[in-house]
Amino acid sequence: MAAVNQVTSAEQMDSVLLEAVNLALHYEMEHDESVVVLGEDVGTNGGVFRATSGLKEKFGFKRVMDTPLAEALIAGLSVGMATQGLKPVAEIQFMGFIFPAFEHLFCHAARMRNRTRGRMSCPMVLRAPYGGGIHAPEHHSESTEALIAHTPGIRVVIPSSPARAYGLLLAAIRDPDPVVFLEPKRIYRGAKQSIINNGEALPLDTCFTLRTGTDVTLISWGACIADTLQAADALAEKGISAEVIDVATIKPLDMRTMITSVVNTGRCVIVHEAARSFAVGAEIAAQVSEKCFLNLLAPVQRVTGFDTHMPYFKNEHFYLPNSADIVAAVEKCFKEA
Amino acid sequence: MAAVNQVTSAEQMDSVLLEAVNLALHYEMEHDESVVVLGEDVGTNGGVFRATSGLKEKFGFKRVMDTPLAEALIAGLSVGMATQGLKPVAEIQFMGFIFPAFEHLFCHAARMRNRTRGRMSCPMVLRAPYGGGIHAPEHHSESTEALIAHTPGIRVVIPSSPARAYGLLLAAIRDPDPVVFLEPKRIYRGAKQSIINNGEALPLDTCFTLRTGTDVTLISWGACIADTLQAADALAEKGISAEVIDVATIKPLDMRTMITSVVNTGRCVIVHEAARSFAVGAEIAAQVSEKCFLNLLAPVQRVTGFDTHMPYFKNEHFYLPNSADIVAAVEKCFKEA
Amino acid sequence: MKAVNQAKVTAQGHSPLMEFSLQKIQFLDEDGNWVSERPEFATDEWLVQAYQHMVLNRVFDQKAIALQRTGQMGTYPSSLGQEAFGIAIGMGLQKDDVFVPYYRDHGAHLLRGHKLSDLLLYWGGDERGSAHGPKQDFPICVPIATQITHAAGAAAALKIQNKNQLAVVTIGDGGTSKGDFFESLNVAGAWQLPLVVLVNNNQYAISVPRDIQCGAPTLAQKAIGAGIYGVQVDGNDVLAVYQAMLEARQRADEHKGATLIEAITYRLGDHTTADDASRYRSNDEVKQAWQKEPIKRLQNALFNLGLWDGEKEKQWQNQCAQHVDEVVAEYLTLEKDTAESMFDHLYQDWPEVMNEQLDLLADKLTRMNH
Amino acid sequence: MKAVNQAKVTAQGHSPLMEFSLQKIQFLDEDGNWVSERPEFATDEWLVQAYQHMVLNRVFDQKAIALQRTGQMGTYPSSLGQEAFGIAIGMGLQKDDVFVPYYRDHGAHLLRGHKLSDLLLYWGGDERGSAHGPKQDFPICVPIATQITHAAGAAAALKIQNKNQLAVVTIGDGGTSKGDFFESLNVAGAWQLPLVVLVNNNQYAISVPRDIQCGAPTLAQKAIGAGIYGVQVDGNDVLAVYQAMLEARQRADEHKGATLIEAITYRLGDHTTADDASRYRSNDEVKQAWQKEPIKRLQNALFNLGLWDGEKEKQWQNQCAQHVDEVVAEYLTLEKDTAESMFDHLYQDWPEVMNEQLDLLADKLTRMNH
Ligand SMILES: Cc1ncc(C[n+]2csc(CCOP(=O)(O)OP(=O)(O)O)c2C)c(N)n1
Ligand SMILES: Cc1ncc(C[n+]2csc(CCOP(=O)(O)OP(=O)(O)O)c2C)c(N)n1
Ligand SMILES: [Mg+2]
Ligand SMILES: [Mg+2]
Repeated sequence: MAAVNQVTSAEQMDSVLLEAVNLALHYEMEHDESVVVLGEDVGTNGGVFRATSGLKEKFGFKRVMDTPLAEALIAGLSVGMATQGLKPVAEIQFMGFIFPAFEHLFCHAARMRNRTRGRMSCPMVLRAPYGGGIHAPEHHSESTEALIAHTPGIRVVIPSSPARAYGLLLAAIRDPDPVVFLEPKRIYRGAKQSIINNGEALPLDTCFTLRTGTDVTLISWGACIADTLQAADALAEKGISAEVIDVATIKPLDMRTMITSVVNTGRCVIVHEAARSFAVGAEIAAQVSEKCFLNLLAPVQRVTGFDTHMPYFKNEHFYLPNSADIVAAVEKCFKEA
Repeated sequence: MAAVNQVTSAEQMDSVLLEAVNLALHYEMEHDESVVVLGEDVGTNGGVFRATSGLKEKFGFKRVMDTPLAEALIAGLSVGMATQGLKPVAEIQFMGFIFPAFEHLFCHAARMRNRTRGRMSCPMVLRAPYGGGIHAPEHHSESTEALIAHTPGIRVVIPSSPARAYGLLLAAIRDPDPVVFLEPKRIYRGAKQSIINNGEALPLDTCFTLRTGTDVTLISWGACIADTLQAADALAEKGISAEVIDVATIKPLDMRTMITSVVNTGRCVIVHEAARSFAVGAEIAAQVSEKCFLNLLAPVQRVTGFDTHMPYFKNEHFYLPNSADIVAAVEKCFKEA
Repeated sequence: MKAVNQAKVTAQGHSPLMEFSLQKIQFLDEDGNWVSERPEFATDEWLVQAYQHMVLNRVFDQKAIALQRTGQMGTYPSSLGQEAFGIAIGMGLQKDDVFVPYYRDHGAHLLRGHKLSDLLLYWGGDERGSAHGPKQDFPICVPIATQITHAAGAAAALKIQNKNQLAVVTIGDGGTSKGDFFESLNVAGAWQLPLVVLVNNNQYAISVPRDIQCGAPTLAQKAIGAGIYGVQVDGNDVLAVYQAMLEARQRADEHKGATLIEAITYRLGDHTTADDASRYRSNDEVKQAWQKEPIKRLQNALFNLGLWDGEKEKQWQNQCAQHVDEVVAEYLTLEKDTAESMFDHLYQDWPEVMNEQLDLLADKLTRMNH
Repeated sequence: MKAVNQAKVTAQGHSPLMEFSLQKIQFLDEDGNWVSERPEFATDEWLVQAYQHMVLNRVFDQKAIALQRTGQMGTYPSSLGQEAFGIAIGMGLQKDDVFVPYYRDHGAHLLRGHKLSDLLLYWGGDERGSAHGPKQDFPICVPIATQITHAAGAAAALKIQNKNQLAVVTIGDGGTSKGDFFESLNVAGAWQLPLVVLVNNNQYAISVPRDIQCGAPTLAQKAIGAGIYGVQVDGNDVLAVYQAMLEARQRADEHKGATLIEAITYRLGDHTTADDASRYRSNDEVKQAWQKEPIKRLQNALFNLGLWDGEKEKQWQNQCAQHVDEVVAEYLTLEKDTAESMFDHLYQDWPEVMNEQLDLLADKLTRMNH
């Protein structure tokens, strides 16, 4: 990661997702003095995944704060700072430990602007690595984005590639409202992508169509995008043309892009690793089913984790959706059509 | 409430929902020594709504515990007690204050049995008044059942009448796993119902069909059941025969009952007061749309709260679904068919 | 009160490690006599002002309760008996301090320049009640103890921005049991934050008495574990609360960190208008507490000093009543908020993808207007 | 260490309210010399046993790390240097006490009769690692500090059920910053619970040093705010930790409530096998800490007492290695858990309405077996 710390503006470089996060943090701290970073181990250690590596050395302990070990505190401090002219970017070390942050996130961050009729606001970002697949211990593989997405007044953003991580994190930090930014750690050190470090943000509230197709719409986000693209390749070989949509902003949902696609393809498969029921997939499926009622050639399918706890890592592959599961779901769409 | 405290077994009485809760607590504490009650103001004061009235007088402070003011504590103590042979029935004073309890609920109560392969379990109940409509202050009108329903290993139960409150609460306390029991406070002091105080529990994991019909299936729970039944009456006058299903156990969902109904009626409207997106209605809509794909005559409709914070009480009627909203949604089903 | 556990133990292997001491501040006793020398800040003018504010606070309180009782307002938490606490804070705050209140700080609100009608709006179920006030001050906080962490965050922001001000936060005795209280004191100690935490220890958290909240004899001693300075004050003595704030500011100015102030008060009224305190405490207890209430004792002191008399009292009471009547009129005549306001300020940049929500609301309004 | 803020202040209006004192327990200094008289419990047999357990603990630890390094196990938190803490607790526990561990208590687990292969299973990513052990003992707890509240609940259950036992819980120094820690100590004080909280203050929470966690000079003083007894012990001295537990039990037996024990240790290894401590602390610091480590000092004491020698050491090391090899063999040869196990024990009464989940899993397994 040493290279990352020496990057100068507009330099182009090949980065993995983790480095892209680090790059965006460097960029924005350099260009906006009000941005501060806080969390457990984010300072001297540069984060347990090294996402905040080099920040403390560069911007000092006043802007890069190792906090005591308390997630409610991290969220609450961020609310306090955000209302006073700072833009805190806080890290929750793993999404499995985010629950104590919920009261501050839901009761305050999400409501401060609404409650004060715009007098106060909470431009804060809560970053957290999320999801399974890295053989981590218990509580280190959760993907509970649905819990956050239900709450009004927040944005939930999940990148699926280095470039989107860079552009979306910049957008999240600049957004005047609270954003929960979930980083799929399974692809933290996945494929590299060329990134131009020019501070250009990507739009929030927008899906990204990664691949166009005519027979079925595959909708996913985060690490599952990789499996979904792989499935699309496999389907192509079988003569099925799949459109792949990366939702990216989970809250609020850009349904128009998804609906437009399904209107064209007539089939829809949603892929996520969170437990199946009451998850983000349900909302998308409900809306697609409603809005594409006359266009759907087959019922919307969901390929998801199971309604049980993420098993410890020896069995996590039994839980996580894979590309074969996606292909099977698509085939079901054709059988039932 | 004095009468409640003197009730003897198998006595029949007219009760409002709140009294039914109180009755069930009395019954079970009398018949099962391991049942204990804890929470803020549940002892001497008998709860801010009086749901635990008379318990401390009857069963003593060792079994009816006023706790310090801390919801994480209440949930965590319950986990500790539940693993050691007690059956804690804990009260969270309002659902708006439940967030600090989530870490214990999700990371421990919901997992203890699974994690220890059955060596330990968490037979605890977390009761909370929930929902709007009583002109309460900020944070006193939330209905975030979706957040809890997403988590595996828990049951979420919501009664919609005094009799179901009595029978379902007994079932919840006797259940060997954690149950979150949400009491719709809008109907706490609503219509009375005759209750036989004989300790008979109702089944969990089961919907209740409150009214049969042939043209449309109305699905709801909690306080919205009243509005839904009212809408069914209004629809009947218009010649539309509505089946009304009270979901009652939100997690896990008895989809079979709901699907069977929609297969018959061909139309489905789901009613809840929680914010629309990523709520329980989405899961039901997704499953109904999938499983009744060939039977649906119109897209599944949802009548819900908006994707914003429950407004303070002067405007809460603009937020809460009402029977006219339900009727309109049903009419839409007929127009689009 | 429980016995203090933290006494010396003489047992094998033990040796002394450290000692801590806790102090109390009081100037006026319950009859208005000076138990300590009159402090410098307490000029004649200061004393009269403090008294007048406290009376206005009480008059407002009575009116608010009356509005609730007559169905013109919602649930309201009275500050009866805790006027010295709120007023001392309001007087102790500087303009650019960040004030982070809980929900029973009507006295302090009054002095922060809030329109009192805004308070009525808030408790009347209208978000516009939190729309005004000093831009850095927080709105009323309902989820217990969460405000403490916001105040710590605000204090950290002041420190980061090199602003020489305080974040001042209030909390009830019940609130001191919640994790946020402790986490925030703890970080204030670790980061040496310019934070002042004032506990309104009014002996009850709704029905739960103080000794069920905590086994320690004082709440001030909770400062010790966080490594910050803690002190107990007579919360019915407006001078004592003010003195503690002065000292806290000095401590922060000297970069000596945060202060916890436990003010001993008594909640003379019900928890809120939705509560009936007679269910859980005796009339006798309340009667005794009335002996110590803050307004009478300061009035006595003023009488003794020749700064106040019956005539002035009558005039001031009238003025307060008149002012509050105006405030009420303003509250009652404000035009209704729109339904659409629920979406105003939800996000600064309205997500176009949410437009369906506006359509749904429009449909609903059409139905409602039929 | 920061200055103690809680010193006496002489200022207007102040009067003394209360005093607290804090003590420290130690028997053996870092060279194994007696700084306090040898306590009664520390018979020759006791001392040798404690030593042997600590050595076994360390041998196990080294093996576990080796397994992780060779890809045969997952992330593992070493207890290197903290053996006195874990072993003293294991020895201090009675059979029917409720033990509520965190994740670094391998020594205590060993003495609770857990199969060491279960520990490997757990850290090897297999739920069956928590399937055995005393039925009242809690499994390893990963979400920091939550275990403290469970222990308080267990202690309340013991009290309600009139059982004369203790709930004993461990936590790291980092864990003392989280709300659960405070809320639980607080309720233990309010309810006078038979709870013993042992803090393994190993100076780091991953990379975060102790003084960033808390501005107070000790963690033991966090007991004061909760009104329970707190004491600091040399956590590298197995006798000191054990003595503190003995006293805590006596206190609980006499219904004097809960005890907080801060044990000063040092985490000689990385936080876990996923960590590299050299990123955030100096070799010098670690070298110095090795001077105080618990095994060598007890070995010195045993040598001095003539209870141990080089030959015994060699034999015991061999025995430990052999035992641990057996344990590893057991771990490595256990047949794989089934995929379906993820639904076993999810609910005691399987909800029939969830049968679709089983079908979905069956389909997936069919695909995987292709
Ligand atoms: C997190 C949370 N839990 C519960 C409540 C409900 N509640 C409102 S006020 C109150 C008692 C607070 O007592 P205290 O902190 O002593 O303040 P006081 O009202 O006495 O001024 C409770 C339990 C709440 N508002 N927030
Ligand atoms: C609630 C929560 N937040 C964060 C983590 C990630 N985490 C695991 S161990 C650890 C540090 C704990 O330090 P300490 O309490 O001192 O115990 P030690 O590991 O030093 O024994 C952290 C932050 C966690 N497990 N749980
Ligand atoms: Mg109080
Ligand atoms: Mg540590």
